[in-house]
Amino acid sequence: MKITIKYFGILAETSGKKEEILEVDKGMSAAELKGRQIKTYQIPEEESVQLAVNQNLNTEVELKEGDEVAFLPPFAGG
Amino acid sequence: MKITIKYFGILAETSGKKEEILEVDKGMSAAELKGRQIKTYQIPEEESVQLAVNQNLNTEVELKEGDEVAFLPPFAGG
Amino acid sequence: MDKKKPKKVFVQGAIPPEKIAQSIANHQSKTNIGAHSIFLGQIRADEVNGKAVGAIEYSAYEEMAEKVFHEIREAAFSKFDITCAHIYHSLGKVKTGELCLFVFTSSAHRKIAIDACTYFVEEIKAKVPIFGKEIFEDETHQWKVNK
Amino acid sequence: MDKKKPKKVFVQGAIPPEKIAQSIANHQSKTNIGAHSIFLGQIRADEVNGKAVGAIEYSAYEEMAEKVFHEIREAAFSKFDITCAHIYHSLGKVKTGELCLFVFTSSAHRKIAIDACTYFVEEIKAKVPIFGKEIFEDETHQWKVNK
Repeated sequence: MKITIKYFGILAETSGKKEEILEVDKGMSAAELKGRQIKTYQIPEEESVQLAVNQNLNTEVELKEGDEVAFLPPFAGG
Repeated sequence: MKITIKYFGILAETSGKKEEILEVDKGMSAAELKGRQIKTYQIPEEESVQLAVNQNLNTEVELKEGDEVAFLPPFAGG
Repeated sequence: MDKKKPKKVFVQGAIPPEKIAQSIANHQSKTNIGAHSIFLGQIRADEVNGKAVGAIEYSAYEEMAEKVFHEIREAAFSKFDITCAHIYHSLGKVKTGELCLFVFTSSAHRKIAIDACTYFVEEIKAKVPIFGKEIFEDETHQWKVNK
Repeated sequence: MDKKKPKKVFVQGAIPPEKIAQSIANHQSKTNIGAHSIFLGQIRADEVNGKAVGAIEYSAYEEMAEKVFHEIREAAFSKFDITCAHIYHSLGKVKTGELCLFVFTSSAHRKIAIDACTYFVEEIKAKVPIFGKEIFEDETHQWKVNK
């Protein structure tokens, strides 16, 4: 199934991408996707990276076709 | 001895005066002066009136020649 | 240095919004500041026995008030690591919807600026001899008491 | 009504002081307001390894950020008896000394306005996906992390 991934801030810089569409196995969890992309792009400080699935920080979900998964570095608003 | 008394807000309204100079007995306390003026002008809500002696709210003092005593109603700044 | 300058707190009539913009703009050269906290008091059209307040006329025991404002400033600068603080309060008539108090504190960090601003507001309400005559639309009045 | 209007939070570049004066002036017809609380975030010239920050370039996951801003607003209006609330945050480059955040809350009473303003600031810092690139004078950069 197809998943859209977005990268922000330092993660866009590290991956060299703002967005990509990936074909992943059905039933993949957000946590699994996180581990895989962290490895692919050798992203440091894994624990500081949050995922949002369809703009929601609750990522204890199984991914579905067409989901938008955002890789978010620490927030710096204000 | 001579004492300058100032009245503010509703107390100026009630007494009909902003300022007066009184001749009082030597050794009079601020509390005694308060009681006397409250009676003279029939000022209600005595407990809401604060005195400042020479711009100081600490009034446990014996008055001296030339002191400035202010009769202050409740504060309403802000 | 900002701390020691003698400050005039009282202004005649309402505080115009442009004064606030000007104060903010004056701080853009101070690049050690990360946070500003501002409090504004505005005159409410409170209703008492069916009559609405149209304005408050402020008066003060001015010499003592300026002394107390100064003491509050000194205490605030010793309690809080603020870079600067400004206070303006109206005297005379201020109409409903207009501003009568402007407190402005700045610091490197947000919590300090916010706590200092709140401290100023509470201290001013409690300790400064300012008096307010609430004037109703029919020209009658009553005297305001801080809660 | 103010509560339900859809609000644009993001502005391009720095927030000018005049915008703050304008927002304040817009509230002078609301005579049920007695207190405004304002928080402003300003870019600090922090030094890192002897190099000073010259600007922060803000970016955001905009769709999610607008959703989270809306959720924070809804929560604030249910927690605090405020009459209105306004938030503006910069995107793009904001130089040191310039303003990047403007939070403005109003209420009949001071404590409510102040508490609501602080709530907004803390919630925005913690929950909104906004990212900041600190750009040094020599054009190198590092990524800002909220504390």
